[in-house]
Amino acid sequence: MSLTPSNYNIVPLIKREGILSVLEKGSRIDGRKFTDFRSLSITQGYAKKAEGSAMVRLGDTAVLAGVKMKEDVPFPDTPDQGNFIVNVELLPLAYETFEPGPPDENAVELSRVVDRGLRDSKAIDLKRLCLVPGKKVWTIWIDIDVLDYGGNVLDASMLAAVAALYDAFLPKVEINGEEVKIIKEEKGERVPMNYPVVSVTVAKLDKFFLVDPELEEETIADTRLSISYLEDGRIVGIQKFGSGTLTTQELDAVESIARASTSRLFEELKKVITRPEGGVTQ
Amino acid sequence: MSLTPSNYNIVPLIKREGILSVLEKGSRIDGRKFTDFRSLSITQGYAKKAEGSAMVRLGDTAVLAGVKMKEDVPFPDTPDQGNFIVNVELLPLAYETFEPGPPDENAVELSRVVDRGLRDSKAIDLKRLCLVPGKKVWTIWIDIDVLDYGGNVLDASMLAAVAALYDAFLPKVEINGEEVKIIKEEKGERVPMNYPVVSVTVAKLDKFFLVDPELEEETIADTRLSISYLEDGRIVGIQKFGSGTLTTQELDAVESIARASTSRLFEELKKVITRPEGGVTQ
Amino acid sequence: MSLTPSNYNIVPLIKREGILSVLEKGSRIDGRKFTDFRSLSITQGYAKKAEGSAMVRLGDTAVLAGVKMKEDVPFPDTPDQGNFIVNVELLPLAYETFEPGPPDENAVELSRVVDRGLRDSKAIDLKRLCLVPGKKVWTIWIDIDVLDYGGNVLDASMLAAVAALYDAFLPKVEINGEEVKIIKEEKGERVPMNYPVVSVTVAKLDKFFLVDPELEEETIADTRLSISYLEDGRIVGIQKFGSGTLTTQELDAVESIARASTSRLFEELKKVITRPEGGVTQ
Amino acid sequence: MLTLQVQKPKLILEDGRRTDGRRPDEMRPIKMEVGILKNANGSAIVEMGKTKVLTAVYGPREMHPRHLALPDRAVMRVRYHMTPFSTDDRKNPSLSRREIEISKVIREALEAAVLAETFPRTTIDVFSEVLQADAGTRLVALMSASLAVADAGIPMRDLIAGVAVGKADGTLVLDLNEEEDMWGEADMPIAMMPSLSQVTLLQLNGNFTPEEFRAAIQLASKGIEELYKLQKETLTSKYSAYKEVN
Amino acid sequence: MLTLQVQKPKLILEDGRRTDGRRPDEMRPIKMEVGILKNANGSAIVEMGKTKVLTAVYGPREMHPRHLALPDRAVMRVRYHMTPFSTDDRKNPSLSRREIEISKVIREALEAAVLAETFPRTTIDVFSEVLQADAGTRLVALMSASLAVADAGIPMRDLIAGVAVGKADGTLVLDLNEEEDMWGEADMPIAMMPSLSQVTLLQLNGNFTPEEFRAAIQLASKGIEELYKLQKETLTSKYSAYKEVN
Amino acid sequence: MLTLQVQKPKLILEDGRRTDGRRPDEMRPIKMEVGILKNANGSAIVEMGKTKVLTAVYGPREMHPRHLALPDRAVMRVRYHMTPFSTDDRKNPSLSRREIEISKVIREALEAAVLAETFPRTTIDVFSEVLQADAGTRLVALMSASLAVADAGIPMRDLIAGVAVGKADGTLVLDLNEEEDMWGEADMPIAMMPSLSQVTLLQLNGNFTPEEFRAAIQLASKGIEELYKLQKETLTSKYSAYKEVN
Repeated sequence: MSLTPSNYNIVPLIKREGILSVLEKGSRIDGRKFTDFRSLSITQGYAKKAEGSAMVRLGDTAVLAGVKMKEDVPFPDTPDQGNFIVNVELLPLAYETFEPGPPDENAVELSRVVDRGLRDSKAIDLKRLCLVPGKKVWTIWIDIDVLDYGGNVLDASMLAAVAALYDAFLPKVEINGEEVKIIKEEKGERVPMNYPVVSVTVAKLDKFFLVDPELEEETIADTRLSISYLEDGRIVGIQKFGSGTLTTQELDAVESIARASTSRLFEELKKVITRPEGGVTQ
Repeated sequence: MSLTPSNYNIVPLIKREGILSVLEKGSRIDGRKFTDFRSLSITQGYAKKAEGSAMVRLGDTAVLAGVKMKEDVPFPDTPDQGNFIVNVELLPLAYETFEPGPPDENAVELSRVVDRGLRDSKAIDLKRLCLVPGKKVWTIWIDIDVLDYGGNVLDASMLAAVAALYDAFLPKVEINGEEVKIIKEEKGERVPMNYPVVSVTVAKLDKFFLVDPELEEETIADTRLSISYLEDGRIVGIQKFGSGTLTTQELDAVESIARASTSRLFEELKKVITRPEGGVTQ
Repeated sequence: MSLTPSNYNIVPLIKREGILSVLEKGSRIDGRKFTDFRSLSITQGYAKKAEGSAMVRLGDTAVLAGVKMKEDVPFPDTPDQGNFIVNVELLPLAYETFEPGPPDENAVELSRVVDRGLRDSKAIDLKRLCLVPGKKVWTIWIDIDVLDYGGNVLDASMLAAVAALYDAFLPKVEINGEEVKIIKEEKGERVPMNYPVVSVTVAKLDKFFLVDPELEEETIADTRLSISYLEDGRIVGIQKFGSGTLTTQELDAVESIARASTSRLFEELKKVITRPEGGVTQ
Repeated sequence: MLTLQVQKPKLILEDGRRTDGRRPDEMRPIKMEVGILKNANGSAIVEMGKTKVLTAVYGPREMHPRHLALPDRAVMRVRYHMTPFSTDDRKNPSLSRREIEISKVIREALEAAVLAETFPRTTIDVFSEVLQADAGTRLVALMSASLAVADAGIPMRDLIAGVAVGKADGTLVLDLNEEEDMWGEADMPIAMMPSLSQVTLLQLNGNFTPEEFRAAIQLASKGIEELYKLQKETLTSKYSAYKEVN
Repeated sequence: MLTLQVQKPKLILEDGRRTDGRRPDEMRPIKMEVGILKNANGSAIVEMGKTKVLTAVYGPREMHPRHLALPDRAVMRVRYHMTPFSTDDRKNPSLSRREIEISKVIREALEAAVLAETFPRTTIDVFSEVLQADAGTRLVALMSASLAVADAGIPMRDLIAGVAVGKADGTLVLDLNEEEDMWGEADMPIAMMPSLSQVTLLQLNGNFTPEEFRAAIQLASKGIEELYKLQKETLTSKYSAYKEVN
Repeated sequence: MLTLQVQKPKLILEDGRRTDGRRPDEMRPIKMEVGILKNANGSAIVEMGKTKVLTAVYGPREMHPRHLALPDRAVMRVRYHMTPFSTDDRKNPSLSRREIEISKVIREALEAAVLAETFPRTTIDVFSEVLQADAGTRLVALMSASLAVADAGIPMRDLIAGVAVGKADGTLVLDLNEEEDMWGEADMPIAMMPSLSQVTLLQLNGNFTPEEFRAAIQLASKGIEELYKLQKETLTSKYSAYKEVN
């Protein structure tokens, strides 16, 4: 059951007015332009026990993604595809109101939006995770730990997921017919990625559209729209968050604003994921 | 752990007196005779995605049953029998105090009483749900959704379960030795039913015995006795509900009253379950 | 998440002073010497449906352990060993603040301390629980029900576990290569025990060290140290309970005191576990 | 061909006796004891054949959380639970649907007897632990619970005694054993407040003709009288023993 | 070699029609009814093709536990749930992650419409049960929820109507069927308060070019107008019927 | 014949060194940092070899629900949790029995050090997340927790430092690595408030003679002194750094 939240991270009305009065002057409380992302760092290989990992810091937000895999059986309706599971945890470390326990609806929603962005875009090639059709496939888990909750966790999570997947190797396998021998200790192929995906979130606050909202902006926003893109401009996922509304004209505007931000993110991603053997989109 | 309920659907004392004073005059608050069931409608095939279904309306009570099945392995101690699982849900739609969540003790009790009535009476022929002895059987689920909670949910649930089972077909199977091929898209045989079962509930309220209690009667009843019958008069299940008591003489009386009501229920059931190829008990 | 307990079984300060003033005189509230265990009785075979069982009464504490087993597959990293699971339940029967539900952190801790004492000491021979290496092994469960919570439940649980294991027989098996036939109705070999283990708990209360604390002593103790021993004096497990502290000199002292108590416990155990065919340590 | 398949055994032998040698109207050996736990306010253990159930009662005591308390009576909280080693195959310790249902029918049966209105705003907790399960556990649990409540000094209208009547190879049998429970044609547990002639628990699975149903109730009543007598003796001897000591 | 493998079917046929015979901009047959449950304060059932969802509304009513109540508005509690027999394979009745997400997006969409500030310190409970799932369940649930809220007499800014637009074999299609949902290239559910021209729910999986995205919104808007008209008629006919009776 | 079977490796090599080249009394490389999270009131990350644990502290702050607050002290709420990718095989994110036990022993160890009586009716929340698990996680977690509490400005009797002593091929070894943890004969984690010479955490699995037990404590004490020194430097440098900036 989904409940109206108790405004857990409520910003006093006076703060809202303060933020708005700054916006009226064409700037944001941290000095950014409306269309700017915050400072961004992406560090691959941060978690050494993961088969691939990436720490992403986006302003005050910190997110750590790790990839694990295991041999598994395919689902009956996708006998020639691997399994792919995204799990976002809003850890109690990350924010003062977060409690330990199973993922709440916010964490579940984040997991599912990241999952769809990576799956339906075909960014990850699930067919190449099949070992023996109908019998044996890889299950890939990507676990995303939110460590510091400073706004726009979704875009940071998508960056971390993509960077961690590009960092990851499958174990070595030797296949003889239906016999599969897994040599855990040795690295095999990379996790098969076709291309990166980025997500851009735009908050609507009164008449303003703010890219990459930080926590206070996010808290007082009327609604947020998160759009996932490929580098060629195709939209591969959308999620509207929050109970505010938008007109169809505003949807147009937000999509254009979001698309304009993608080049910066692809650039930052490519600094870490470009591979010697031929680049990210091979 | 079972707790004394917080009289969630408490009827004010004054209402109790009102109901009793009507009963003293030989009638019930809705005008029925003590031994009358309320209006009853049974609609098979209401839920199109189920392999069999039935909607039952009994006065203000509405109950929807659906049948699903899947290939399974038998339990070790019944290698030549299919599995049969009854699950009653008191959905939060149905009554103001019902909350979402796993079935509470009332729902569990209803499930188990319906299950025993169908299983121990041999109304459903579990042996004919065996595909390959010791290896492969059908699991039949009958899920019963209580949609409107207007009293005497048990008798309505039993009617819905029986009508849904008589409505249901197994998928087509081709068996070659231990090889079982299931053709999900095609209808196979009917779910093997030997005969219908009905449940009759009698509420004891002061010195009165009321067949098919509606919600207010049920709420103020001292106790209820639900008896399941075959058409030949055999008793195939009993459950006493509530913390009131009965003498053995009262048990005699209640059983006679309940048995007298069964013919109406079998008649109504047979209107929908009689099959062209030979009637309900073939 | 672990919380500071709400001092559920708090002893008023005045009681603490009372207990301390008795200790100052060299005795305990129940008249025992500091190094004395309470009266102890061990009854094997108390629970007739278990494959082995033992009821232990230690002062006002009552604990019942039962052994069950089933055929199982080994864990991949221990292909030639049986599985062994200890589960302590602090039943709501046992104490006024105990609630029904899954084991809390105290029950989990007790389970794990008993498990380590029996497993890491090699008291139970897990290799002899292997039927077909890599394929089939025994899983042994030892369930420990705390029935009356009167202090020092750990030492009582360890005694009950050991006595129950020595009481237990595996079902008869006939092995032909990888074919294993289990004849449940017939007793086979004993559960393979190498030797008994005992646990001795010493409570630190102000400057006093009290062996086998009863409930009130335990409640006001600063900390408790539980040490498990083999008969030859080897230490096979330690757990410090509670948030008090000890110096390394005090650790020395406590270990010596604890070790001195073991002979009494081994004696009591051997009264019940000595076997005609050669004694406990064969 | 399938060796897994188990055959129904003969339940009534040539001499009219049952598989365990009893006559159809004969109950299994019974033992009862009260006051065996130290911490509980009341406790009892009852054995009937190889079925053994221990019950502890706490209360009347303050209800937590408060909003579940009732203004006019004590809330009864009842748990029927089987210990993992009480059954042939180990039982998972978490509550099964069967245990949930039985906890409810035992609670309702007890509420008929306990004078809960004497203790408004409190709770009376009844925890039954099945130590050995061998047919009839709900009735043995209910009898031990009623003794434990009495042992706790909580006023009752009457004690509760109960027994199952079944049908085995067409014969009505009193106090089913496990084979009759599994292979018989009917199993009807029934419990009463004997001195008030009131039925507090009644269930049936299997099948009875209306005539068999009535005969089964008569047969049960005989057994219940015996059990009730024993319950009263158990309580009396404990308290007379106390008197001697004091 | 593997017979398990399922081939993507052709979704747009030679004649430009879809697998179920519809034109790309044609919706499935729709039925709506309100006030069909007795106990609920409001209720509605909506069918769209073979998708069928029943919603009950309780409230505004007192919030339990109290500390979750909000001083300035009603809390909305929304559950989207699929009955076990609503899907091809039986669905486990416990809430899946998918149901948790959909409950949230439906709640947020409803909150945009319901005048919750009219009822501070209360709760408005919306329970949707999917009886048949065949594509579009979240939108059918949302429409039935908005009708049920209206039927409960709770004031709203506007009703909510919604439909999915997808892409099948490169063609934009309105109101996906299950085959298009499974095999199509995109699925974008969108819901609006039509008379206010406000979007209350928007999701997309699959892929659209920016141009397709804009065209899809236009296509959806047309469908939404139709659905909205039907919703209003459904409510009017119920209440005019009432008037005649009175 | 069975290739699954894994052989115990030699743990102490010819030259008296361990499998990772350390001497028996040598600890793994250690790194510590405090104040690395923005939202938490205090935070610290500690690495010891390939084990890495991050801890955040929130509080002292109001306790919810209120009735769990204590009138004379802060309640400490401690969670030790392993992230799913911290282990060789993915760890299920729900709390295991092992994590439940370790959370408890860490809480008790911290309670010995934290002056909880300074903040009655509040809660101090300590959340440790194991990012890499490679032996010694509970002690690394406890050290990072004690640093994070200090970083939050909560007064303590002393910091807590801890290390495991084990027995490998009969030799006492300090700060076990994963191979020694799996194949060694004993593993004794011990933690102390070093300047007070008080042991706050002590566990043992495996076996020690009484003499080995005493020697192991001596060996641990040496390691603990080193760790403690580093902890103090970590805190000092952070706060002296602050001073320079101001």
